Amino acid sequence: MSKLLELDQVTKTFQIGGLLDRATLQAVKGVSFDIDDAKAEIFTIVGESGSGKTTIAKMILGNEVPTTGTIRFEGRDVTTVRKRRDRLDFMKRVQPIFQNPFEAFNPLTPIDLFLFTTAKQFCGAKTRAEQESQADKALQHVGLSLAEIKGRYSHELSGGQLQRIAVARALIPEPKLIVADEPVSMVDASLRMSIVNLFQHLRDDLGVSIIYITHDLATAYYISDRVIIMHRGDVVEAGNAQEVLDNPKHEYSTALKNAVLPPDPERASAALRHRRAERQAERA
Amino acid sequence: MFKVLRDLLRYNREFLIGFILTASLVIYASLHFFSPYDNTAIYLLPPDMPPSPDYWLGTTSRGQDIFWQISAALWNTMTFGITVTVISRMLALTMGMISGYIGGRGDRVLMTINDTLIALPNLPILLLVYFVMREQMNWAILAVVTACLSWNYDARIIRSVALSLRQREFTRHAVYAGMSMPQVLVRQHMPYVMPIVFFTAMNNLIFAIGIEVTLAVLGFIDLNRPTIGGMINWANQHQAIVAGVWWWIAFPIIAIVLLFLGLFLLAISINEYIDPRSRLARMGG
Amino acid sequence: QDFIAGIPREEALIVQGPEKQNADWFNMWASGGGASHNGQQQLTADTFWFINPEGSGDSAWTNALATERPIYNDDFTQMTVKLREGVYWSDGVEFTAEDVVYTVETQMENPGMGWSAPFQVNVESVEATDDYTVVFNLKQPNSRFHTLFTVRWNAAWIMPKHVFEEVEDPASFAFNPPVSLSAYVLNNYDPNGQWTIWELRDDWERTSIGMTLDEEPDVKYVVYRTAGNPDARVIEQLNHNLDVINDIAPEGMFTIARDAADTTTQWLPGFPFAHPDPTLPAVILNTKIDELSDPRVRWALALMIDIRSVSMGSYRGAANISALAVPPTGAAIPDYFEPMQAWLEDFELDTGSRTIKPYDSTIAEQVATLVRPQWGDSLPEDEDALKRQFGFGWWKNDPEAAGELLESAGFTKQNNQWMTPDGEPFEINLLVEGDNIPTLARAGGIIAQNWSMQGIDAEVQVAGPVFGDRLDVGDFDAAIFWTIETWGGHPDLSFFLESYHSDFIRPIGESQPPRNLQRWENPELDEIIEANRTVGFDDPEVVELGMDFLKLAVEEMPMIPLMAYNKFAPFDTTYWTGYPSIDNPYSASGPFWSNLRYMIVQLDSTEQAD
Amino acid sequence: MLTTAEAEQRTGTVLEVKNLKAYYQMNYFGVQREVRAVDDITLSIKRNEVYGIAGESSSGKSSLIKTIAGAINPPLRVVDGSVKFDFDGNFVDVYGEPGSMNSARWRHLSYIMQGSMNVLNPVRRVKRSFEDFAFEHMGLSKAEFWPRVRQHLEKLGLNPNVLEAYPHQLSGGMRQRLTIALATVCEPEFIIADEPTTALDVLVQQDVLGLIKDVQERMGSSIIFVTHDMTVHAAIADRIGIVYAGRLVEEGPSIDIFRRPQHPYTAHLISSLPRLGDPKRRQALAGKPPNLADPPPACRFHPRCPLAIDKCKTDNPPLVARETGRVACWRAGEVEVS
Amino acid sequence: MNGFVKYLAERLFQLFLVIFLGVSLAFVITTLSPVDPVQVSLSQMTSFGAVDPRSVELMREALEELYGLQGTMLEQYFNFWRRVLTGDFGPSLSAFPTPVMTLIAAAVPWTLGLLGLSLAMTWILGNLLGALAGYFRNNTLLKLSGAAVMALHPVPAYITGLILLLLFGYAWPILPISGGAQMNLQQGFTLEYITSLIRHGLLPAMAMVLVGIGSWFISMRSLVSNIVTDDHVVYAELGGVKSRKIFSQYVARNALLPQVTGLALNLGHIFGGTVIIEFLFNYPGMGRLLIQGIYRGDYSLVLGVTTISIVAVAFAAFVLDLVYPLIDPRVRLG
Ligand SMILES: Nc1ncnc2c1ncn2[C@@H]1O[C@H](COP(=O)(O)OP(=O)(O)OP(=O)(O)O)[C@@H](O)[C@H]1O
Ligand SMILES: Nc1ncnc2c1ncn2[C@@H]1O[C@H](COP(=O)(O)OP(=O)(O)OP(=O)(O)O)[C@@H](O)[C@H]1O
Ligand SMILES: [Mg+2]
Ligand SMILES: [Mg+2]
Repeated sequence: MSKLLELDQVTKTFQIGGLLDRATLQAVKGVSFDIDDAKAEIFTIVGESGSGKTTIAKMILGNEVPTTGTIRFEGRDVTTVRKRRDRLDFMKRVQPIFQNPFEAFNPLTPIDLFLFTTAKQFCGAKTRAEQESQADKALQHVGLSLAEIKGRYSHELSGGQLQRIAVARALIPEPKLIVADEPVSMVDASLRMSIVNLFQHLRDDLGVSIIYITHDLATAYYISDRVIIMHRGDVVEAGNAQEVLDNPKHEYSTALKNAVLPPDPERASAALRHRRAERQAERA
Repeated sequence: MFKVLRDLLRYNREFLIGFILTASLVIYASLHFFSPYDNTAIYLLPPDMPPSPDYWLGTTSRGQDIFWQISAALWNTMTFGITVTVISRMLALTMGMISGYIGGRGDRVLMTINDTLIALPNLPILLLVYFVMREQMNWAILAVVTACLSWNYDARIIRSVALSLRQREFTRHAVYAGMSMPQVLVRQHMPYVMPIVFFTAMNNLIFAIGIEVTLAVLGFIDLNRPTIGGMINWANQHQAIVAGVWWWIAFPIIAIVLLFLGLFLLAISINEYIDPRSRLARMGG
Repeated sequence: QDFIAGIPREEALIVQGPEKQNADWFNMWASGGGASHNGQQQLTADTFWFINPEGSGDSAWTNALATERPIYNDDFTQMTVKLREGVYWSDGVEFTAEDVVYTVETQMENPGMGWSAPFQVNVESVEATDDYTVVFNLKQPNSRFHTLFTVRWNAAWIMPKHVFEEVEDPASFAFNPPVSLSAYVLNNYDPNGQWTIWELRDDWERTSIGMTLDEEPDVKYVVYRTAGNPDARVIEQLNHNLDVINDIAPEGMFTIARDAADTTTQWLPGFPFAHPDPTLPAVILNTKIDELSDPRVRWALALMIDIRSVSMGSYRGAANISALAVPPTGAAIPDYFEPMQAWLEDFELDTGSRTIKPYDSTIAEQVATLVRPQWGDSLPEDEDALKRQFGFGWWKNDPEAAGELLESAGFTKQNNQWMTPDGEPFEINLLVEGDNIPTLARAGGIIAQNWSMQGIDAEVQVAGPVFGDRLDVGDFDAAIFWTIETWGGHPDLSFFLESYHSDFIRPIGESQPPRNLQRWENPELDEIIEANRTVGFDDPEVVELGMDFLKLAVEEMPMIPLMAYNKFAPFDTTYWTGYPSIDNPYSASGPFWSNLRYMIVQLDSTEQAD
Repeated sequence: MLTTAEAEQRTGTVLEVKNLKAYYQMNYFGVQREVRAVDDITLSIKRNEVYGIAGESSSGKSSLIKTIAGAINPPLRVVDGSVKFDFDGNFVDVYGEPGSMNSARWRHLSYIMQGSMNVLNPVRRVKRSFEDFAFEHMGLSKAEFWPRVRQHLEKLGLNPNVLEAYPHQLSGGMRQRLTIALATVCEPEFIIADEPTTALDVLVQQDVLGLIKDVQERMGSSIIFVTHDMTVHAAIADRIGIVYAGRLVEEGPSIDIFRRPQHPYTAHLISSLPRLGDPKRRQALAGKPPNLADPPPACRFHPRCPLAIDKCKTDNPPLVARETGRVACWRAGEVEVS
Repeated sequence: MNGFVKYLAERLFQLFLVIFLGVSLAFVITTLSPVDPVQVSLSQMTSFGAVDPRSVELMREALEELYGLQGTMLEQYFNFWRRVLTGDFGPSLSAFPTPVMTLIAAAVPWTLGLLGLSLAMTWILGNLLGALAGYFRNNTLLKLSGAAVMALHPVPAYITGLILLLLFGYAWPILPISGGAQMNLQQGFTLEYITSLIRHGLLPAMAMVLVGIGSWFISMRSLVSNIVTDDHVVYAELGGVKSRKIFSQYVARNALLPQVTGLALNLGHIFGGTVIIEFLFNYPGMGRLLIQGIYRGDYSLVLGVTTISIVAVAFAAFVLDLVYPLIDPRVRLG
């Protein structure tokens, strides 16, 4: 079975520090995983802040070059994709979704520009009409229509709509893989659901694989097929999402799971009290 | 476009004042096409006449009507200044945005060129170029050279904004939407740097006029073309200030101060109009 | 606080000076060292003779280090000079003929030193037959050899042998502090070259100038200082911080005359105030350019000029107009201008269709009429005096005749635009220097306007620093500059005339040696020059040859003489009086002239008068 | 510092918000807009109480809290209503006389802004910020002040060494915690916090919440805070107010809000929360969020409300008191939690 | 390689590249100048005297040899670099044979002293006023001074200087209008000399400040008005931080950072940008020297001054980049 995406012992080291005190920081330490070509899945990366999640996403997208190890997309090392034509080819198959829907669209340009250029560049839609039909088709997938958003600016739309449009845009080239880095962290509970539901729809109905990066274990549990848990650059646990989250093995994964507050006042405040007591004890 | 102008005029007092000032100066300057006297002709009128109903702004020691002289001078100086400004803004904009956007090695190369030009002392280079070109040197070439010497600092400012824009999510998004570099720069980044462009344009205009005057004072100027610098040069040759012919210097200066203020008001109010923040607020972002 | 630290204002004469970049350098004989006017040459250098550019006849000639005029042998191959006894260098060493011999020989051995070239060209050998006699043996006959040692502005100054023979390379020796051969000696200077202070020698009597004085000069210190642009100079004089200034615009002069009449004086008591230098600004026509090679065209250009407007435009009427190719000053007035009036009046010009008499001798009155409304009472009524101030006459403004001349030269007029015989529009670029010589730039503006009103495509070009170069290589159509300078105090024209010989003419593109920048070539001219070489300096025939030249220049019109180079050089009388003026022209009237020393020792302090 | 017993004794109302209306009134080049971000809100907060505000994105939560904090700048203007504090007899009428707020700031009232990771001056060391913000208000000598600050940081589990750092040298979580330390060092009676935990990972988030709770309990302060993360409300809020389109639509003890929501919007909000271990499909709210510049008439929720009846489209339901709280809905009580 | 060392190496390389390119460019332009120094010297020597054309020819040859102007441009170019590397710009052609270095050395203290100081003053005043005006938007006094600065801004330097000269040199003559210090005063650290320096420096300094203040003012004001809406400023206001402190430490300080860069890059104006002022007040600085050099075709001098100017500016930018992390803690090198 061929692989859609393969990460093979990928590490990334950054130079940090000021004028005189320099150091290196291993943001990602030998991460390996792969996603299958045949069966679309939602692959979730969770982990603490600064554990290297975004860095991995950037490396997959070709925005950062791994220090060691290789990342292959459909068998080709992504670092070798440099020429504009190749990049376009690559981007046709791999598309990102960004964290903040309000930031992802330039507030000063109409939203549809993003859709139309995507259609033009990746699907060879030359005329405005072709572009419009492509865009509309993609928008239908996310429950919107072009008529609703044509000529509008990002502030004229809600966060949920924007995030859906972002997804729709990513769908226009009919990619195999979508890399979504914290796509829901900035939005309210209801919007959050609408987006993760959409992901499920993409996977099930369109066969798009999704790398879903998040802090929110609840949604991770809710939609993912597989999950890896990261801690300080290392993958500490990996496997079927529900299995891992139901039954974490690694110390950190357990801590993470326990830190998730339940949506119920009594249990939540109890959990918090417990945590505080623990911390107090630690400090003492 | 027309609507924008109307809105600005109607709702922004600064724009209105700036517009009136600038427009009247432009009209005044274009009046020189209908001047009753030949602009380069001298001793047609009694010299050294103070402002009076006959000669509104007085006459020069060369027997020229200052009102009409300024009219032509303003036109030429404005043409020069605006040419410089437009060319140098275009240079600054492209270089700054490209440099900031591509980053890395390309940025370093461009900034090295930029720094080299910054390090060159303007005036001596201009004078030298002036000598080298000699007859071929006309105001248009002078404008180009001046422009080449005056875009670099502003390019740096634009670059720093471009550098931060490069990190914005929408830039990356645009790249993944398949936009090419020019598209990203023009469609995505330009609206953010335009205020800087307008703003620096003012200083640049002043700089250009200053260069023109400086060259004139040092005597490097085409005496046949009335300009503000040229008027100062002539006034200077006639020791106008010491001789008490103050109106020969004062009125051209007032004219450029007014021109500057007018353009400045226009720039800040247009800036307010196109500034991302206020624009967002207006649109309701 | 004293204006100058440590120096009482009332003992010092403050003179406008130049900016001297290499302030530590006092070697006037090295390349680039001489011809400066920071006072060293004016106050400490000395040589055989001086000619006062303002004087005429014998009164203009001064024997300085020499006791008498040059003594030539019959064929002008040897010149003997008798030197004064009892002249001492400021360091106490006596000046002798050995110094002279050393001066000449050293410079001949060191190419690049100031007078090296002329010595090499002329001098076969030089010897001191005794301490006070020098004999020059020349390579070829030269009746004007003595002019190398005759100061109008500058000349071969004598070097102190006892100082220079000690140093290895006289060309790279700074000569600091300088030893003086005249009445003043260096007191102090600014390392930035902005001022130099000279003080009266204790043994001032042991100098050529000191010997002629009856009493000690009042001026103890002479301060040469830079004082910025013309406006600043005017202000400094109004503030009594600058006694002698120069090169201000007419308007600046008028301001001083208006605001500070009580504390200033100048060459002329009233309008036009100016002092005419023996220099002749003219419209130089590049005779090697096809269109301008025809005298008819050059005459046409002259007749298109309205000289009154030029006078008004350049000097506000304060110009001293000249139709002759010699500056209307000093000896030229009695020797040339007055005698030649009749000839000028009768001069006839063939326009091709008729003959006209272009001379107009009423110009002085016409200009006076123009300026009388402003300066009325200060203008003389007397016609002679007027002529001396405003000029004897000029050419009538006669566009009609000019047109006829052009047509006869093959030009045609189409739509009010003159076309050359080749069918091109007749274009003239009139080159002016610009800021350093502003009055002439102003004149250029008017003349170009005169021409364009008559249908010539004329434009003024300001050349600035490249003015000299462009004149030199002939890169101009017409230019306003002087190619004629004279002694002023002597009718001999060899000062410039020698260089007009056709032997020296270079093609356009190559450097033309100074003076004949119009590259005027004429067999008759060569004859005059050659004749002049063989007559003695003081021979009356000199004046006749001079007149021949002037007539030829009128007929040929290689340059269109405009006027004397009038300079406005007001003096402040707050501390000093007794300045030279037209009524008492005992010395030149400007801070640059080397014979300014004769003025300085004559000045009276106002303090003592009280 | 108060003892726990004393702290618990503090009762009575600290904050009274009455009929507060705060609009963004804009007039740019002829485009006039009025965004009714806070539309007739009345609420009060007692001493020692933690009050959470929840609601959709852009429903006006930040605006409300800014208005309460007296931190409004044009174009946001208070159109009507009042905000009054009572700090142990120190009455402050925020929109009464101008400047009345100044004396209370930081000493009695502190504010943790949205995006508070970025509120520290990037070019000053952290300790300078403490000095600038707190030194003046605490009336201590330098010698007493720094130990107090260090002590405070330690109590909050922060290493006092961070005082020497520049903000950019610290992680986001660290900065967030520092801002909280900064906001509480003067032991104010009232703390206003806007999204204090957004963008933190769950572990850090828990710590920060613990911290806030610590401070609140130790000092007996009242807190009003905003977040769209319902689990945070569950963890620390005593009472919760639900804002929809600029209006308070429901308010009540947190237990009631979660277990027995009265308003359909609240009910939806609660039911859409995914739970770990429960993969049941959850629905998002249909329809578009209302445009506050042109809100729907009457009940603003009616276009999206599954229970909407005709009355909802014509009459605005008042916020009426129920047994435990208040709700503004014609069909309150008919709501069921799925 | 250690990141900092690498950065330093790269930055140094860039520094030398900038200097190399700049100086080469200046060399080319200068050598193309049609002003012929030999010609200038010759006309200076011959303009007032009787001259024999034969001797002029002779003199011309001698001078060309003396000035070392023979050889192709390329040879001269290499020669030039060889000399520059040893810190020697050769003899000045207009003040032959004084070395260019001596001339520059005489002018530099004045330039650095007065012109450097007034540049600093301009910068401080412009920024201070700009920052105040940007922060305290409603203060009438600041509004007025802002208007005054704005109105002065477009007035050409020459005019500003001339008006000052007339005001304080003539109408109310309290200040000297020419030169760098009182004439004939012993240079040294005496009260008298320093007072004299200050008195003489006052007018040109004032002129320069008035001329230069505008652009700093305008840019600072706009920087500040952007910064006041930044979170940390808003927060400090909410935190009841005293407004003086907010102004100085939260607003002005942050807005100043780009202006520091501006200052470093403006150093070049010391050499040449102030020509007009030096010209007017007859001040013995570098700008004057430069103009003289240009007028007289003194390549050596022009190149000397330009080279120093280029080196100074490039070096200032370099040093600034290195120390920038000290001013702005956010910046990391490498
Ligand atoms: N360009 C960079 N230079 C230096 N360090 C970097 C760079 N990018 C990331 N890092 C560091 O690498 C580590 C991993 O960062 P990354 O953004 O991948 O974390 P993350 O898991 O996405 O965290 P978060 O949940 O906060 O988004 C962090 O410590 C970060 O500070
Ligand atoms: N400066 C402003 N000018 C104009 N309108 C604004 C401004 N700030 C906010 N708004 C509008 O006011 C409304 C309420 O915004 P607010 O920030 O209070 O919402 P919020 O509930 O805090 O949202 P979030 O959950 O995204 O923080 C929004 O519609 C917003 O568009
Ligand atoms: Mg991340
Ligand atoms: Mg908010």
